Amino acid sequence: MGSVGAKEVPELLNAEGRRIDGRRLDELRPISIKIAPLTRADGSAFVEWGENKVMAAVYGPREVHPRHLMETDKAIVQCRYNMAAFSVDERKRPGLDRRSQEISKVITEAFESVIFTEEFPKTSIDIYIEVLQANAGTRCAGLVAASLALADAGIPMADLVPAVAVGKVAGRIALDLKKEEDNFGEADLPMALVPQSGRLVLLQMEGHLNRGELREALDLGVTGCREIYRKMREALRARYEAAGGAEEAEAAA
Amino acid sequence: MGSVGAKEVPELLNAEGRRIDGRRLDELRPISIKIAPLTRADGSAFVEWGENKVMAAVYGPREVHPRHLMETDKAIVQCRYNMAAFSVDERKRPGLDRRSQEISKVITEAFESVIFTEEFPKTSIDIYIEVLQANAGTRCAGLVAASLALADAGIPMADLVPAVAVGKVAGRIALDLKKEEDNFGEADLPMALVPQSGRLVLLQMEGHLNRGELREALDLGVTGCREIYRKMREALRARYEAAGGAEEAEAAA
Amino acid sequence: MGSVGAKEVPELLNAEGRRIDGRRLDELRPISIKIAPLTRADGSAFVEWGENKVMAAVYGPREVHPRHLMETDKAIVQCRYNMAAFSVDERKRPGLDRRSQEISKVITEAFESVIFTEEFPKTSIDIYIEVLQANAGTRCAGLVAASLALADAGIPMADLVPAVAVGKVAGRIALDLKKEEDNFGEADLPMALVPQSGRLVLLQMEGHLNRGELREALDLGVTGCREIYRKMREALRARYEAAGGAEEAEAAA
Amino acid sequence: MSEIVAAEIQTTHIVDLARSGQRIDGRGLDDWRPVTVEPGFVKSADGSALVHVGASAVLCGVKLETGKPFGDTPNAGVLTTNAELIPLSSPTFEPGPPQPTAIELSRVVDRSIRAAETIDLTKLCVAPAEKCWICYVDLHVLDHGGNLIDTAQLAALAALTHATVPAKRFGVGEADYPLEVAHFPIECSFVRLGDRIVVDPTFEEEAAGQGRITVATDEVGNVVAMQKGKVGAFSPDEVVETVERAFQHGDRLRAIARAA
Amino acid sequence: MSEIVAAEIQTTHIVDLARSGQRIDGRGLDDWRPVTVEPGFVKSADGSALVHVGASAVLCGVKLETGKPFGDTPNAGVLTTNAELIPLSSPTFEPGPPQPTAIELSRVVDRSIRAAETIDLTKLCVAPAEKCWICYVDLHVLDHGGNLIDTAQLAALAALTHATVPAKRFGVGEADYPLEVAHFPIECSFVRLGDRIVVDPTFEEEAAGQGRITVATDEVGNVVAMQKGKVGAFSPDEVVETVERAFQHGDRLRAIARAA
Amino acid sequence: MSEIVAAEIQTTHIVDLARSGQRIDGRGLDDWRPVTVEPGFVKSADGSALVHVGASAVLCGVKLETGKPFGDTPNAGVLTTNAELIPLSSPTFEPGPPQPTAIELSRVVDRSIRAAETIDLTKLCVAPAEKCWICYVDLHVLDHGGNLIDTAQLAALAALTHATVPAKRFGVGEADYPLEVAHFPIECSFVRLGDRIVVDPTFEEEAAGQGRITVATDEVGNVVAMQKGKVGAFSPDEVVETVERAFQHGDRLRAIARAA
Repeated sequence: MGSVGAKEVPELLNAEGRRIDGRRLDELRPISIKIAPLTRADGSAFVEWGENKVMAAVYGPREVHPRHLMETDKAIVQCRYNMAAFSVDERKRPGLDRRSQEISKVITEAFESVIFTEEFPKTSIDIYIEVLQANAGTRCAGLVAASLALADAGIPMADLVPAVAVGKVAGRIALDLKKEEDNFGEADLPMALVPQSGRLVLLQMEGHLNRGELREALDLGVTGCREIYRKMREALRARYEAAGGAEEAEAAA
Repeated sequence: MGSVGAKEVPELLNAEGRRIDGRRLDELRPISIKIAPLTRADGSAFVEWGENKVMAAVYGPREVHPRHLMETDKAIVQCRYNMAAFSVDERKRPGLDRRSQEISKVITEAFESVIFTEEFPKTSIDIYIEVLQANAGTRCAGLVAASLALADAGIPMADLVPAVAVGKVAGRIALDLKKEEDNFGEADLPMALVPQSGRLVLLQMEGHLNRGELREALDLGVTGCREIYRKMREALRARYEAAGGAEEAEAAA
Repeated sequence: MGSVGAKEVPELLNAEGRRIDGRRLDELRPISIKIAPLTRADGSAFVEWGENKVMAAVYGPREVHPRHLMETDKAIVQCRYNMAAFSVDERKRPGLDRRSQEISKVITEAFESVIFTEEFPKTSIDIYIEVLQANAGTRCAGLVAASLALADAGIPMADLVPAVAVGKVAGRIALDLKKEEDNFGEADLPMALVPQSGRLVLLQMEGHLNRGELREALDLGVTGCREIYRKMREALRARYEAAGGAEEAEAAA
Repeated sequence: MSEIVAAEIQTTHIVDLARSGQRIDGRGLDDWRPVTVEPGFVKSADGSALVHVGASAVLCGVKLETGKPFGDTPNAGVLTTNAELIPLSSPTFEPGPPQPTAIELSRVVDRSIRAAETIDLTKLCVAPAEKCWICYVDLHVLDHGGNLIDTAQLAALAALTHATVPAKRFGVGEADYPLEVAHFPIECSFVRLGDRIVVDPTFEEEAAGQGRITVATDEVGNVVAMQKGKVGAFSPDEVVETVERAFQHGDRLRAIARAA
Repeated sequence: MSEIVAAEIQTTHIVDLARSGQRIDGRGLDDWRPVTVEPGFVKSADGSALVHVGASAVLCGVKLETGKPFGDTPNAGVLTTNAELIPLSSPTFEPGPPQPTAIELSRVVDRSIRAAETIDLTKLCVAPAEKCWICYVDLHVLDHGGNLIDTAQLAALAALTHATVPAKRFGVGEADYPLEVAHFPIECSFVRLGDRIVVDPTFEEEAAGQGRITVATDEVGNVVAMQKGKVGAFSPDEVVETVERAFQHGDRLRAIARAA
Repeated sequence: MSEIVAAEIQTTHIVDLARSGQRIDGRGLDDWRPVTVEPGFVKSADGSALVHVGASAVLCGVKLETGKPFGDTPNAGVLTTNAELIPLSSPTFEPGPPQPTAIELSRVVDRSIRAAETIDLTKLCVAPAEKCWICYVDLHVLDHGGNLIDTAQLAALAALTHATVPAKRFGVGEADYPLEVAHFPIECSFVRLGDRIVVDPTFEEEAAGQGRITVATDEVGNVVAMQKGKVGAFSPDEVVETVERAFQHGDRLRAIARAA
């Protein structure tokens, strides 16, 4: 937002109300989900969302490492959000920078708000999110992937956690910003919803929104989250039907 | 090898088949060995090999540090290969770089292959190699020094571990490269031998060797290791005879 | 001292024997002390000394962290002297540099020499010194603040530990150097005294002093320390009278 | 009594109080603790402020140095915010590299300053692509009595508001001049205690809280930054409620920061 | 049953199988698992490839940037290889700085690429002693099912083979052009199981193995790199045997990497 | 017998001996152990010396490189001293970043060299504000038999005294030439054992000591550096006594260092 001294601003919204990639203001980018792409993790998911590619894996409940972080009355949740060096235009030095550490923290807290941690005292539930290709909205894509990986790992949770960013583009509130919109937009507001309670477990915002725009952004985000929630459940259902089908086929053989 | 854009190549092999320092292709640089030069270590050795000066010390079997590395059924072996800041032409920043960490790993694995670690469960055998002056072949000189320090410390091993590098110089396979030969040579192949079994516990290679050259290099290296093995045993014998003589003298006094 | 290539030397001592800020050679800069300015620490003190501003806090006796530092027969003392990034003219990168680590070490050892550590085995007494504004003599100001914070925390000690630096300015031994005097002076000798025993628990020196000057510097420093000692006891007395008064007032209410 | 049990009892007590509109220190649910701002506390800084909010104390020092602009913003200076949770300020802080809490603190403060365009960074450019001012905002937490984010943000704003550009010292001008501050964002944090949402939480209230939300507002009616933190959740209606309350507190605190 | 005992039983089983020419996944001793190569997997990289070898998966991304040549090689560009054993890919990997295993992985892959003169670094020089291309080869291990070295090396070779030099983006040319690849080294790893030496070991076979040996061969009959790893030993005759087998596997894998 | 008890018994024994003017190795209270200095031990350094003091051994290597002067000293070169307490030299040293003991060692040695103006740094200036010599003094402790400070300082002084400026190699002159050494400071350390103060303590005496004091003197009658270390205290009279003794030992050791 408002990058100082940045290049000429492209036309982000045309006369027909279409965005730079042809979407309407309330339209999501295409999302495709693959459950359990990895063999070693206890649960995993791969999400392609627009031009984002994000892999998530879950290990646990397992022994806490380092030991002194152990809690006697519940599991601890440790999420690590990391970007591959080649996931962005300018190569990123490997390792967690401050942005990644902050995102890791807010995602950890989002999941701690829904996982039934008290069922697994003295253990750790470790969530790893790897951004392989980035194009705005990676923390939301990471939350979605991690949420599915948790489900795949069989970790008991209050609900899945869909997430999406809402922003302000050419003066209008828009759903699910892509990179150019994020760079030249006027606000960015990523959020994650617990659909059953209707409450937000992640919420960040940067830019300029007046009271009315903020209300509009929250509402649009909730709607977007509910649409993503449907896609998430569909992907899990397809996975378990396929798995179930395979098992039936095996049983019949 | 083949350093890109490097300076003019010196004549590495003359018409009489002599190398830059007058050696034949199958000739080692001079080696001198001092057993137990250090007072604090449980075992130590100092090796001058051509223009290399390498000190090695062994501590252990002793308590494992950090604790979580402890193994209940055997001793762990931890080797740290380090170069002094002033050991090379261009001052090296203190601390282990990636090269030193890799060498530490392969030397550790070489010694784990010969030390009877199962005799000392829950302990650590710590090997420290310090390169004080470097002139090609330091990992082999370090292995030889460490092997002697282990013997001096009384650590039970299947055998001593002689080591040497073979290379390709001016198109010919040559034993024990010195710096100029290493810089402008066409291949480098350091190895460490267990003389009694005839097997290699360390082997690395970089450069270009065809099948025949590789076989020749392995054979020349084994021969070189056996010569070094003789020098190592000689040095230990001299040390214990001197020590024994001293003890007898004390006993007689 | 003798900064190589440094700018023109100001007149550090005038014809009347007055220093750059008007002080006599044996005169201290103004000192003001505030006991217990912090709420979370077990003890704290804030010292303004000339243009130095130093905050100290004490926690403990408390659990040792990290655990492996614990000693079974006494408390350990851990002092951390740190400079705020903005405390000096040229911004200092946050974190302990080598100078701060050395000062932390000598201050730790000074306090270990007076705290009755054997009364609190298996615990840690943690002393934190933060230099907020620096103008020569911060380690001494830090010692004074920390000593008062220890008293405020009720840690049993043999004595308070006043401290001051003596230096050599324009060829004369002078008490309590300020920045310009330290930069252009010929010697700097910080010290900390245990008034009851008359012994020094901190002593460092850098510069040029002959035998006679050294003796003179030690004597002047001891005199300075005794003056600071009076101010320290006064501040503590005022604090406890105020606290006592407040308590009496409360009791009467 | 184990620490866990003791913490649970305190949490229950704090939440019960909130249900009846009360707080452990006697404040109302929408009351701030006393706020004091001392600008110019540190002479070695180009701008500074010591801010107390109740038992919390944060010292902010601003330093300006010349340096090179970033490649992608050749016409702008650089603003960088750093927070240290030094172990002096709380029994729970440890020495070492910045932990996630310190990183979040510095980033959330930085976000409000940056998003509100508090400083027009193009005015910190000296020679495009060659030389610019680098403005360091260093937050030194001295006493952690809760709500460090707002305390630190207020200190940062006050320190910037009273800062001087050391043009003479760095040889890029005849005289030093005041740093120009274009906007005055104020951060305001809340925690959930049961069904109630309280402003300016103490250390104990933060520990008992089920979710924290921070809202930064500027002086012309914009929300410029938000951050939900800690374990817990807020409904969109609750978010809107905190925004309204943040606007009101913002006006009052802004006056304190600017007047100081 | 303790972990140590369980591991011993599995080791015995794997070694017994090998003695009779069999492996736990049904392969022959000299068979590779299925290999797939997906070049261009990551659009943000200048070259990339996702390689699966059985249950192992490594994603390699190549990025090129302009920079300054090293002082001792003023006429050459820079190639740098980095591997991250991110904890996503195996329960045994931990967050933090690269451990010896990750360092060995990156160095052994790098050695094969470098020694084979895969890229002629002098062609990456833009202006001698002034400007050159720096080619970053980043290896991101996604799934650790054994034999990471060969999987990663194949990913690196495929990513380089399909990489583009972003000359236009960096203003050193009119148009981007393909990175020139001069040689095609292939690494091939073996572990000893008792008296047998098996190729392309799984995770379990690596754990059971008594020594690993990796041989990199090029397309014109040279061995360009070798590395003996792990506890264990090989006779010179066994080394020569693995070299012969590596040449044969190399030809087949090279075709897969180049065709993809 | 616990380690603590064993250490206490040894301490008592050492202190009792000192009371009667004796030491565990038979020396008098003011005697040094045998000192040997081998200059030129390392050919890859521009200056070096291996120094033994009893069972202690420190190797110092000096390297000179060209670089840029510091902004505040444009007419001077740079001297930097670094000590590594590598775990080879003592069972009590661990791998990792320099610990306070190593930092104190390097700083105390550096202070004596610097304060005595051993090297006239202005003579290391090549072109003001542009180019100067950076002189690295690296201390490599090989065997820790006590009194490392004095052993290391002697090694540093001897290495500097025998160092060469590699002007030819760095293209700033026709020929290499000896580094000019202007002063010859010598550090001399003492520990308190009960009421007695002994010079050149062994490892065991340091452990038993109640305070250490180090005094650096130059060849023209100045004290140039002091450092009180470890838990313990000294009266001003005791300090003056150690200074006198340090002057005497200094003269003898200086001759050894220069002659070697």
